[in-house]
Amino acid sequence: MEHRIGVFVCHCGSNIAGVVDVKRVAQELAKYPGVAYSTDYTYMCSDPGQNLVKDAIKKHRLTGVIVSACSPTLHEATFRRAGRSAGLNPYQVEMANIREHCSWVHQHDKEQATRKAIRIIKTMVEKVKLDEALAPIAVPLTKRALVVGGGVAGIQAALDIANAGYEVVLVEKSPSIGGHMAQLSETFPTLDCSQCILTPKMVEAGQHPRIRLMTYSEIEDVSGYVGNFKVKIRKKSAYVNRDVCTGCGLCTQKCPAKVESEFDEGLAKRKAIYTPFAQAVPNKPVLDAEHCTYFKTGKCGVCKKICPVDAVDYEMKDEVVEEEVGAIVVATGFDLYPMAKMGEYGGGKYKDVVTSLQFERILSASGPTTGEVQRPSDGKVPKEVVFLTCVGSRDPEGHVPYCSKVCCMYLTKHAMLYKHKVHDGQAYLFYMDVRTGGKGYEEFYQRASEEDDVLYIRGKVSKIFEEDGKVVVWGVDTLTGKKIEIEADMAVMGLAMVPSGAARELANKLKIHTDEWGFLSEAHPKLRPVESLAPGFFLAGAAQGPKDIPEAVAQASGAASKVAALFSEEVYHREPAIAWIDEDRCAGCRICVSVCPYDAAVFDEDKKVARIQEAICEGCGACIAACPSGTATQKNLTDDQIYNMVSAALEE
Amino acid sequence: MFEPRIVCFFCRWCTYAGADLAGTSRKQYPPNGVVVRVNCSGRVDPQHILWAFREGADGVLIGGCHPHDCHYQDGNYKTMRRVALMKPLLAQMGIEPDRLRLEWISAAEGEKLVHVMSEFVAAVAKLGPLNYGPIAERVGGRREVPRTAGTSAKAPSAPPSKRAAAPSKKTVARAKKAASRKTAAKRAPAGKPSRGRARAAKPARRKAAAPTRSAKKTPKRKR
Amino acid sequence: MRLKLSGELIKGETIGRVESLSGQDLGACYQCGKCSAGCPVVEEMDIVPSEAIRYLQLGQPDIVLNSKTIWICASCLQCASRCPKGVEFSSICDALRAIVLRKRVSTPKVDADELSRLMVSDAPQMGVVGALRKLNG
Amino acid sequence: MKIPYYPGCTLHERAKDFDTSARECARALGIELEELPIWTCCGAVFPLVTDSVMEILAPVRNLSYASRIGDKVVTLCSFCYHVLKRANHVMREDPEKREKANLFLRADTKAREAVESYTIEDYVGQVDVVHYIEMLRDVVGFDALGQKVKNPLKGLKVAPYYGCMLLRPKAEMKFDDPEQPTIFEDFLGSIGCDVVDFPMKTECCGGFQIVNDEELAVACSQNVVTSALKRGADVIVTTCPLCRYNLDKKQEEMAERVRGFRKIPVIYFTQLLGIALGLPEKHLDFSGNYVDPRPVLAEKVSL
Repeated sequence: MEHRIGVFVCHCGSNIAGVVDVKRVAQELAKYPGVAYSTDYTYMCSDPGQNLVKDAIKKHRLTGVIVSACSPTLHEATFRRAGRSAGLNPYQVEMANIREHCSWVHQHDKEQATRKAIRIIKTMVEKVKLDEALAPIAVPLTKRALVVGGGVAGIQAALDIANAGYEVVLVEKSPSIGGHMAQLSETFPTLDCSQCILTPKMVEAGQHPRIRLMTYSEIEDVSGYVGNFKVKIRKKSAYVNRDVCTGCGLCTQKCPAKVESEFDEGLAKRKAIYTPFAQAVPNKPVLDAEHCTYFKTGKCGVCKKICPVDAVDYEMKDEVVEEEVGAIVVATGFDLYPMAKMGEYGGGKYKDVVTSLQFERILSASGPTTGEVQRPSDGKVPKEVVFLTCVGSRDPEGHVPYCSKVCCMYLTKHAMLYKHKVHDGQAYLFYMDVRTGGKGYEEFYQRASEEDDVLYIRGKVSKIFEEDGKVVVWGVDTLTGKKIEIEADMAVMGLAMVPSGAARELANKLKIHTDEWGFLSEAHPKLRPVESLAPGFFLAGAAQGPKDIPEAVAQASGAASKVAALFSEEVYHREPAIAWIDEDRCAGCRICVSVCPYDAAVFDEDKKVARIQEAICEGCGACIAACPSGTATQKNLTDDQIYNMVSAALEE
Repeated sequence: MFEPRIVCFFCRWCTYAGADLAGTSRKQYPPNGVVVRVNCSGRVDPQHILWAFREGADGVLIGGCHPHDCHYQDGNYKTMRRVALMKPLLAQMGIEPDRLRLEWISAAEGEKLVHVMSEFVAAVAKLGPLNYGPIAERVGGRREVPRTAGTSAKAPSAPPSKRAAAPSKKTVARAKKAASRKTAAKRAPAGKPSRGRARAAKPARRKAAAPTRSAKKTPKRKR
Repeated sequence: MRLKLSGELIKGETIGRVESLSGQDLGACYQCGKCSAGCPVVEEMDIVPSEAIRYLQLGQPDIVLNSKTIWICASCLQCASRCPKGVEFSSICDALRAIVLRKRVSTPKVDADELSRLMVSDAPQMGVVGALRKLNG
Repeated sequence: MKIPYYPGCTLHERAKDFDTSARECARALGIELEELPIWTCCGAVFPLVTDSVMEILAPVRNLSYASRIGDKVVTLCSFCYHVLKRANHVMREDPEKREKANLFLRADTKAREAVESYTIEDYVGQVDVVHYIEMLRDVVGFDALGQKVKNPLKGLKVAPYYGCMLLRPKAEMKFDDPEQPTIFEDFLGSIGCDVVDFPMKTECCGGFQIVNDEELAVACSQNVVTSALKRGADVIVTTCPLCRYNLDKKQEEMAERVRGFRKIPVIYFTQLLGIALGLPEKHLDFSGNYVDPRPVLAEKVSL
């Protein structure tokens, strides 16, 4: 094929022309094989400049265009649009960077700069010669999103996506949305009541016409790719027809079985047929068959008998439904590091050594003590309470190495709230560093020691044990170098945040990456913090790493806006300059499969060859460099193009 | 004075952008290198490097993202291993290994780019022109039309896909395979190709021995 | 009380010796003090374990070598067992004692007269052997 | 069944009662503890400095002797168990020290020649070091042990004291959870005792510091004893002669230090096992106890 390349050398005012002899460059290039037209112009990016390109394409029937100007990051898109409007495939328009990479950095040697500019342009001419006409890969788009996890991050993401006009399926494994935030008493640093600010959001999510709430449900399987996921969701049998149920609560009242309440962190009982808490959304009960007298013994059946609308159905089975979605937001949240692993603090065997979430329930007005601070063992008001930070966190040797980020703040809040309720009490807070990075956080911390007389002790606690009805704490004050012994009434553990138990399993099902602790990995730690590396998956909340409520909400909104941006097009367009494998030449060694960071290279078991999944490939080129037979190649950056570019770069 | 010719393979996300930054900050460096932009330094094939030397490059500079910052997760680690394997191969061929350099230059490191570029040009200049003729004899490749200044209208030499006597294809293939093997070996069980990849090249948990004091240290008994 | 610091002191020879003899990385200690908090004999120590490590980090080995602390440690390993960073103060203590004892200048910690009294009494052999090995070198 | 047995010096001398009761209990359970034909002191403490080779030769030599008659060696004393197990760990994990230690072993022919059918074989950690209580759990089985109890100890409140050496360091000892161990409790439960959980069960008794700084060690021991008493224990059991000495004999000093100090017997776990198995008192030998356990034992269970 005859190459008819057009070269347009930009003066960029004097930015280029002041150093590079643009006339000479244009003349030199005119002589280069395959160049059909070469000229220079003051400002290529101006309208007349762009028209110059458009006219030349038509007039000289150009097969490729090189605009020799600034960095492609600035105007590649501009000139590709111009090319397209003149009937040239946009992927046959390339930029030669003779400003940032030449005139600006070689200002003192005009001759060398001019020669380098010529080499740079020739290099790009060689590239464009073999550039094929490409079209962005259009992937059909199902404009529905799945949000996994109904904590504050999941709720926020679902609301934002729904308010942007798209349908959302919100899946939550427990009977109600709300997550851990629903359990909290008050929130730092403003001390507003957690439920007061969360409940309206829960209700909004529950009633939103575009949000389909699926509580008591779990993700069974996910297949497909961005824009086209098929998700199997297991709706666990609630043994209550929740469409019929009016939520009157009679069944719960009459149920004789008592079970430790998950919502109250084991500090109170719930029934076998229950709604987890008063403001639950949906506010309809589920029946916990494992603890139900009827299921255990075949006798009872009180709930069925009493139900005025006959909603209780002991025959109900799990149901698996399939949903089609285009994007998935994973917001599976966190769990506390298990207390059982903290042997030196009793490993959970001392009732008055409580977890931070238990203490939230103790402080909460809706909690088992209606907000009275009472210790679990005997209900006495504790007069000396010890708070421990870094329980499991920052402990690479025995537990987790990372900082859980929120414990300093919520323990400070705990100590403060405790003092607000027990004025004559003493709060001790053991810390290694008080980390208060956040708006208003440092002030909050200072208030705790100044106004609420919380005693901060710098050092770690080595042992906690019960003696004579007291919780004895052996700590240290490293500032004085003294071992500290406190005979406390109660101790609160700021346990590390770990990804929720289900999250790791789910990540495996979704085939998205996690770090070694099970937190979901973001696509880029700085620049793509709410996306997974796998296209179509977005991350929100503590599933991605320990974070507090504002951060989780911000991340959720970020993820939602990513989803909305994805859905804003009719189809999903992907960069077409991706890898491609010639089936006829592939030896089936599968090296490409092993090096692909996205699992885009797959092995076709029938044909015994590797294949690149267009919808997934990001075009990094790892498979191409690794392919031993040279079969894998990159569209518009083939090995041949690179060879020719290298040769041209070395021309003199 | 000898002006070496350098081919630079820069990844578009970090080093290419770093070079852009050097430009916008008007930093000055020698004009010896021409950049070939690749998506990822992991796209750079040993054959590209050898081709550059064959075509008259006196030095090859590869620029990639810093460890942990690869836009594509771990392409830079692949490059790191390839370059490590390339160096002895170059030495065997009679090409000074220092003519090949890999640098991590982020998009924010315009200053570093200038420094690396200047320093590399000086280092290659000191090595002198790469005399590829005898090497071509030895490895079975042959330099085609000798290029002289002013004959720029010449079409580039035959693309390597057609080349009969490329830089010892076998040798290259070996290096390539070795690099891939190494990459493949890093991934643990075959059934789970992608898990934990980001970790594969993570530095060891305990900090590496500090130069002064720890040099005397015996390894920690626990391990 | 004032300590004058310098890179030379911090990288000092004795510090290096403590690290190599104990096999511990002093830099790994982030001074949480859990070792001191759980030490059963800390009451009799003039400087607590975490402080001892701190002095070593600050390049002041003499303060620690001359302390009572290193002779008080009973090698119960509680500090090492609970250290979040895997630093074994018990090993550092052994190293510090070794540095003192190998100079062979100080008088033995357990004196012979005392020993004979114990031998005729009913102390288990292991206690006597243990004390002699740990404290007299 | 014969199992190689390393008694260690203290059990041959001051803790003869521990040795005798252990052997008699084993016999009653159908196990013969076969004492190593030759053995030496293990060195009592494990060296924590990195350049120690000489200090591990004694335990390695004993392990090498054991390797000649079996693939495991049972021991009782916590210190012996600790030192043998950690020396074994070094021989398995540290090639440099293994090589050096074997150079010494090869030179050490004289003692070996005294033993019949001696062959030179490098010691590379072939032997597993097993604690007697692990033997009860893994060879006899706690359930089977329960079946053999003739004299159930129901009503006897026993506080199990672990001390330090069995549990720490966790990675090398692999004996039990260093913070919340349960093997003792499981054992005591199987022979019918009421187990008293007390928070000081893994705290130090003062150890060898009793020789250097008696007051310090007594304070440590007193902390342990007091804690067990507060929890209502009738008797403390231990597996270490030094712990026994510090906790039992030093109650004399504790009584001087604290007005109204109540004494509590401290016995070896094998003595208690003997009672459960219905062994005659002479096999259990309570003569070495400072606080005589017989009154409380007689009161709570039949002796």
